[in-house]
Amino acid sequence: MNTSGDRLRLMDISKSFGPIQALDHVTMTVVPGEVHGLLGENGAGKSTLLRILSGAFKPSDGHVEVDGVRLTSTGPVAARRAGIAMIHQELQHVPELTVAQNMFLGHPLKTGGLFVARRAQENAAAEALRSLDPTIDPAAPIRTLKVAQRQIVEIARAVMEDAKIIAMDEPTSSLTPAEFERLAVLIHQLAAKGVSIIYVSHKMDEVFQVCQAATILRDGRKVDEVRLAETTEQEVVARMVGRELATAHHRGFATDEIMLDVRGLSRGTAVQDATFQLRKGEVLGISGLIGAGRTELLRLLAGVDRPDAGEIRVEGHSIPTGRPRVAIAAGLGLLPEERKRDGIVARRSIRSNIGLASMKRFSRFGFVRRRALAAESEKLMREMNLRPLMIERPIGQFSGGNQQKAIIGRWIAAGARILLFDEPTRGIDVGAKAEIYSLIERLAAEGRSAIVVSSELPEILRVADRVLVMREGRIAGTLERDQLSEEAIVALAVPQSTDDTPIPQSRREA
Amino acid sequence: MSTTDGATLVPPRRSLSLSFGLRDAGTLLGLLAIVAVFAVLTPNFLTERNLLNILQQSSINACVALGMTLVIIAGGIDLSVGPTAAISAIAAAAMMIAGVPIELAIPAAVLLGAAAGAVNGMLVAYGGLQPFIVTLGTLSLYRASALIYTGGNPILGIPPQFRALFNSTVFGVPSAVVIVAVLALLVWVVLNKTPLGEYFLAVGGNEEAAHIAGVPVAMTKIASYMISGGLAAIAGLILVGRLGAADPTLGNLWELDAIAAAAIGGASLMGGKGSIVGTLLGAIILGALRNGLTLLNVQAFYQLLATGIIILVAMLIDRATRGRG
Amino acid sequence: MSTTDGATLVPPRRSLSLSFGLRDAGTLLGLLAIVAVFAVLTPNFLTERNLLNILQQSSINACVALGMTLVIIAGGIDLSVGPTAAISAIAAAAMMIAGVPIELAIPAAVLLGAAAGAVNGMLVAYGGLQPFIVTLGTLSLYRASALIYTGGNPILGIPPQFRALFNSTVFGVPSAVVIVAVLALLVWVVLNKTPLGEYFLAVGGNEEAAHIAGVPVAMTKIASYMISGGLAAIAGLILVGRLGAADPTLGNLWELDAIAAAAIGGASLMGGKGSIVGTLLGAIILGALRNGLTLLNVQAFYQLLATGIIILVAMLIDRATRGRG
Amino acid sequence: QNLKPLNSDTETDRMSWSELQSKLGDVPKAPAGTKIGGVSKTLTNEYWRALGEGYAAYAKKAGAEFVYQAAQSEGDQLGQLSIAENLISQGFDALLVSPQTDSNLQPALESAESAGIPVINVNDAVIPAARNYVGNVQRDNGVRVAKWFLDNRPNGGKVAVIEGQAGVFAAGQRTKGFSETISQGGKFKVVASVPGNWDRQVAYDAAATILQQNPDLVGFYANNDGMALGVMEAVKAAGLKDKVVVFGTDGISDAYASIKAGDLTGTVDSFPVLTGEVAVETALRLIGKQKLPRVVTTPQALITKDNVATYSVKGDELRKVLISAPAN
Ligand SMILES: Nc1ncnc2c1ncn2[C@@H]1O[C@H](COP(=O)(O)OP(=O)(O)OP(=O)(O)O)[C@@H](O)[C@H]1O
Ligand SMILES: Nc1ncnc2c1ncn2[C@@H]1O[C@H](COP(=O)(O)OP(=O)(O)OP(=O)(O)O)[C@@H](O)[C@H]1O
Ligand SMILES: [Mg+2]
Ligand SMILES: [Mg+2]
Repeated sequence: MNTSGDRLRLMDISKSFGPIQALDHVTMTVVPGEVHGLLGENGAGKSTLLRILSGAFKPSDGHVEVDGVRLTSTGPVAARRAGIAMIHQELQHVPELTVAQNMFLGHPLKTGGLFVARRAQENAAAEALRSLDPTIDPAAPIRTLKVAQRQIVEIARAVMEDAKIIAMDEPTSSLTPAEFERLAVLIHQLAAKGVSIIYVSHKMDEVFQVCQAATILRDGRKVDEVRLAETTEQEVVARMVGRELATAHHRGFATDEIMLDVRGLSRGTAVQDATFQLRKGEVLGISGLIGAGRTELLRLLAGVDRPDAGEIRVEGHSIPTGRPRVAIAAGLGLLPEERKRDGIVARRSIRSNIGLASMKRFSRFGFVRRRALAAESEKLMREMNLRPLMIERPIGQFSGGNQQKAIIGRWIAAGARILLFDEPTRGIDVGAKAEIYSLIERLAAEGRSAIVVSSELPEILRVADRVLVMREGRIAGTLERDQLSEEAIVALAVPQSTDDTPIPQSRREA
Repeated sequence: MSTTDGATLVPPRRSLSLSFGLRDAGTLLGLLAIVAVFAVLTPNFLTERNLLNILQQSSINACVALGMTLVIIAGGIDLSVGPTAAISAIAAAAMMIAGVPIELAIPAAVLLGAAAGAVNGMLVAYGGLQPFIVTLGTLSLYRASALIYTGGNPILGIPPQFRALFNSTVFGVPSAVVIVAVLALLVWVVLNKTPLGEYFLAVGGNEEAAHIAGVPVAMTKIASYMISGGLAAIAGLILVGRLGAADPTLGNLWELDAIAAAAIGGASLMGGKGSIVGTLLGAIILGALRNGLTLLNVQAFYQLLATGIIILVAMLIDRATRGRG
Repeated sequence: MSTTDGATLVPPRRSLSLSFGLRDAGTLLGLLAIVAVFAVLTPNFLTERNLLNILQQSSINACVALGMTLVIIAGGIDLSVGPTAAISAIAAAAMMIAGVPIELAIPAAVLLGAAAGAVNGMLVAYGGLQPFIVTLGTLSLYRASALIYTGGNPILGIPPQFRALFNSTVFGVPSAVVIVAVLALLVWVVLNKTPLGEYFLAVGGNEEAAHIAGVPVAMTKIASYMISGGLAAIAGLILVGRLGAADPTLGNLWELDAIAAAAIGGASLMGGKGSIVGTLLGAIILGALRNGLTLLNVQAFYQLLATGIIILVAMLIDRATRGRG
Repeated sequence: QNLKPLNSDTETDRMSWSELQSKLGDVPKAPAGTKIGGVSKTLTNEYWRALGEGYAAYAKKAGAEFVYQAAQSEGDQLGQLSIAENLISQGFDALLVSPQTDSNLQPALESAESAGIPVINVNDAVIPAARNYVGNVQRDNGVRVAKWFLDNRPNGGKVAVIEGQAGVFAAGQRTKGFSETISQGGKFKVVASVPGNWDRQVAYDAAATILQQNPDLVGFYANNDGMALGVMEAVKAAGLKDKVVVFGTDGISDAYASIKAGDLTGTVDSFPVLTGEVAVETALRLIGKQKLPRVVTTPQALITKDNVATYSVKGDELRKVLISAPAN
């Protein structure tokens, strides 16, 4: 029956959202035990394809075959029954339920055929989490977890399901290299057992490390399928974006003028006694392991959380803490780590989302200058290559990467002089990443300053003039540009007392 | 120059089409369905005079519902509109009888309504309480204040000039309708053209994101309740003008009608979504329903039955025309 | 790599602590504050007899509020509980008078309530309408059905055995209290121990996530309304037992009290959050409030005032004890 | 013994308020410490406050302690029941109740009776098992207004009724009395009979719509005065004040004022203060173990511009007026 031996066949899949043709007759096959990459720019249609596979969307055309059998019914339950599990790009959790309950949602373990076997679920969840992150408490409500931990839960959930096919949509977007390494081991084990995996990532080094083959999408069409052993990163990227990407090198614009002076900033154990300065035109990188307190530090600077102690001075003037509006007026702007929860107003247009922080600038006599805002939004989004370039469309309908571009646009429009980027290129494609790096450089050249928190070491090395390394809430050290190396950062980031934390391997340069 | 990328650029739609979108068309269809049915059943329904009558009868609910829509869009709910209207109406009446000139009594009453709204808003924004509970509490509180102040008796002796203000006609249109139309236009402008409107939509759509983006979340919420309170006060004054008495029980169950109008008009009680045009249509749907049933002299029990069925059917028609949206 | 095994695994917390959390402690504190105040003001308040009295008077609202809590948790709202109780009560009364044995009439009436709930649920889940509008519509519809069927007159002549069922005491505790306590336990088990309970929380907390995870979203919503309808029916039967008559206007305003109890108990009207223990405490808070104010012989207007103030203050106390959470 | 379900309008075991003294003799003196409780529907309507005034005045005169409570809103059935139960548990000697519905106070009635506390149903909804009822004949309200039309508008014409809340006993009876009486002779036609929910605003809107459809209407009958005053405003706004008459029910002070001012045509006054006094008198007689008929009827009268001055009196004065007037 299954003569070809294909585990999965996506046949001629098309999908449109109103006027947008997200997928245009895409066909793709995966054999058992294969790890198959799915590559493409933001908005290329990767997530849409996987969501059709997992039954979250109905295709407008085409069908799915598993082991040669065509899936007749659609929907998440049918997909799961067919042996398909999925790690979603936009983490979909029920905040009030526990980790274990979220992992077993929709197919709970039962006792007595009637009740949820909580203990058994928690034990199974702990088991599934063990190899990824054993510190996650399966009984904790998932809202108390940080993004990275939630992403690990999402991975563990999919892996736990004993599926034949696992679709992973940017599973490591919030993870550090250390966690990726653990996932890579897991993927190898699964593949060895014959599980087929579709792997979506914008991190080329990861794709080359775990995948054997890759399908490349551009604007909803399949443009190529490649064996990764027979090609190079440059070639793949060129197929993805349709042109060669110039590799750029770091350029510094730091001056001697102090823009931001932070003294003794503390909040609980998350951030303790943070003291540092940021100069005009400087790009300050902040590195550290998960939970090192980087996000919390940025939130304190942006006035989102109130510090227990400490002082923030902008251009020599002390500003009141704990109030976003004050911080924004002083020229600070936060690009949050959790885009969906903290960044976007999903129903509102790209234009509205961009204008939200700069209503003063874009209003006159009490009215919003819609035209001016639209013009500015369009200009910014054209520069950042928003796809599709429709600024009146609700932001919720854009791909993750494109949403990120709009939020960056928000702060540029607001004229922020100190930009606080928390994982700025999370979920952003290689082309756009390069654009964002040059954007950050352009901002620096214009005399703005930036703090860039990133878990991607290559990214930090690429953009930062200087790097602060945080460890367990404290600033463990500062590395000047000439001292910068992955090894130096890792050495500062990892707690000295315990040596059982795995040292992330050096990764290929992007 | 736009050939640089393949993406097609759709020109920004005009703002009018944005504010009278598919959703409002659905509501309009629901209204037309109801009008058609009544027009067939009773010849008096489609006369100019009766249509004006419907508008007049819908005007008070529409006025309250305008404010309710803003509150709902900003993620809240205001159950206290009726009692807010009552205290404002009583204050105006008491002032006028005490000799305060009309042109002073009216703004004072509207301010009182806004102040009552501010109390709601502050309890929600600073007290961190759920809007439903807060306004359920102030619903009792404000009503009790009205009853205690008046001893339960209506205040009579409203000056004729005041009544004339609300009972005259402008080019044949009842002044109440004109007033509410003007207010609706103002609220529409606030929602669609001003920063505050953006803030309402943002706070109701994603409060955390709005906070981080520097939106003054607390002030935005308070503003929505203040506008709601002010509009409830105006509705109360219109009613006093019409009835010639400020009754402390005035505004009973207004909250239900106003929420229904907003919801029929497409406002989501989860916040972040709502339309001024839709709300007006919603209020007119409810008004037309009552008017038509009265014209048909439907017996009380069957009026109740018809109200329930017609609301559901109108909503299903609306839904069907919009598709799954 | 395998050095990770050395990491300590945090032991899963017990489920009990999860279901009587900080939030419920806050509500309890609110209740205790109210009890303390009344105990000081009137000696009659803290007698055993009066406390039982309070429980009995709270039992019907508690019963309705249990179902309301589930609906709210699942992201809905049920305004039609009162009329649902009325049609069920009337059906039971009519059947018993027609000679249907009690043990048949009771389950039939409860099923009718659940069916009324199913209609709500299907209009929400399949019709895609907003819960507020749907249940506002059926509120009229069901009430009208009750009035039309009875011609507006109460049904008298309820068999004494039926009344005895709901008017007896069990070890000195009124049977209504016992029945509602048992129902509360059942609902607690459903919410906290069964897949359905998780589905309620999931659908209300994040419908999209629930759908993706394969939760039968439509069925879950319908189930919440059916349980709410069934519990409203039982509340109606308890009331018929107490009153000895099935009145078509029975259940007037129940929805407000039930929503208030749930909200005081910590249910979020945005869905995804709520507590059975909290709701029970909420119902008792409302019952104690009424009881205490009557014992103090507070005049009606001032009762209204006190109700408003006490609800707000209790909520602020609750909020303050929980901190910024 | 088992009582047959009470219909206060048709019950034969009845006596007029004016006969109490002559048939039963003096009111027994209240024992020291007598506590009488009143449970009203709502205090937001003047009618119920006036009833309470009558209660309190008579209780004070008789040296009894009196407590008057009311539900927080009209239609709050369980709240009213709680109030009644709480009063019973406090050891009152008699309870005067005006129930929201025919059945919502039944448990209170039962526990009071088992505790030997007399319960008197005062007006409005009628508890079928009530042993004692004080009040007027609800149906008679409508009949009186209908008779006015038959007497004063010999040519007949179109009339309309604004009803109270759907399903409420008093509203149904008053409407029925009016409609059935006025239809006799066939000259009048009730062109509309629609709910006004006891609400001035709703009544105004309904009246405006009816007038617009029937500009030749000759009159309105509203189930209470608040609604009638709303209707009156609608009539004035339609410019039909000279052609359309408006009648209310209850006889609240605003209605009197309106009649005097020449607006409202009339109201059926059921003399709430006096009714309250009679109710307490009945309670004291019951506490004093006198045997009373099941229904004690209280007076009512159609007040129009012609007799409004006569009835604008209080206390003993009013009693004299009523006793001397025929058919009260
Ligand atoms: N729910 C939706 N409604 C409307 N349009 C949508 C929706 N989801 C996706 N799209 C559109 O479909 C296209 C493909 O989006 P998709 O999310 O599949 O891209 P992607 O390749 O996963 O991008 P990214 O790398 O940014 O995650 C985009 O143009 C997007 O705007
Ligand atoms: N809401 C919260 N409640 C309690 N503790 C918190 C909260 N948020 C963060 N923390 C604690 O603060 C510390 C720093 O977390 P933070 O999110 O700032 O780290 P991070 O370096 O940005 O990590 P990540 O890579 O996960 O974003 C963590 O130890 C965490 O336990
Ligand atoms: Mg994607
Ligand atoms: Mg972080």
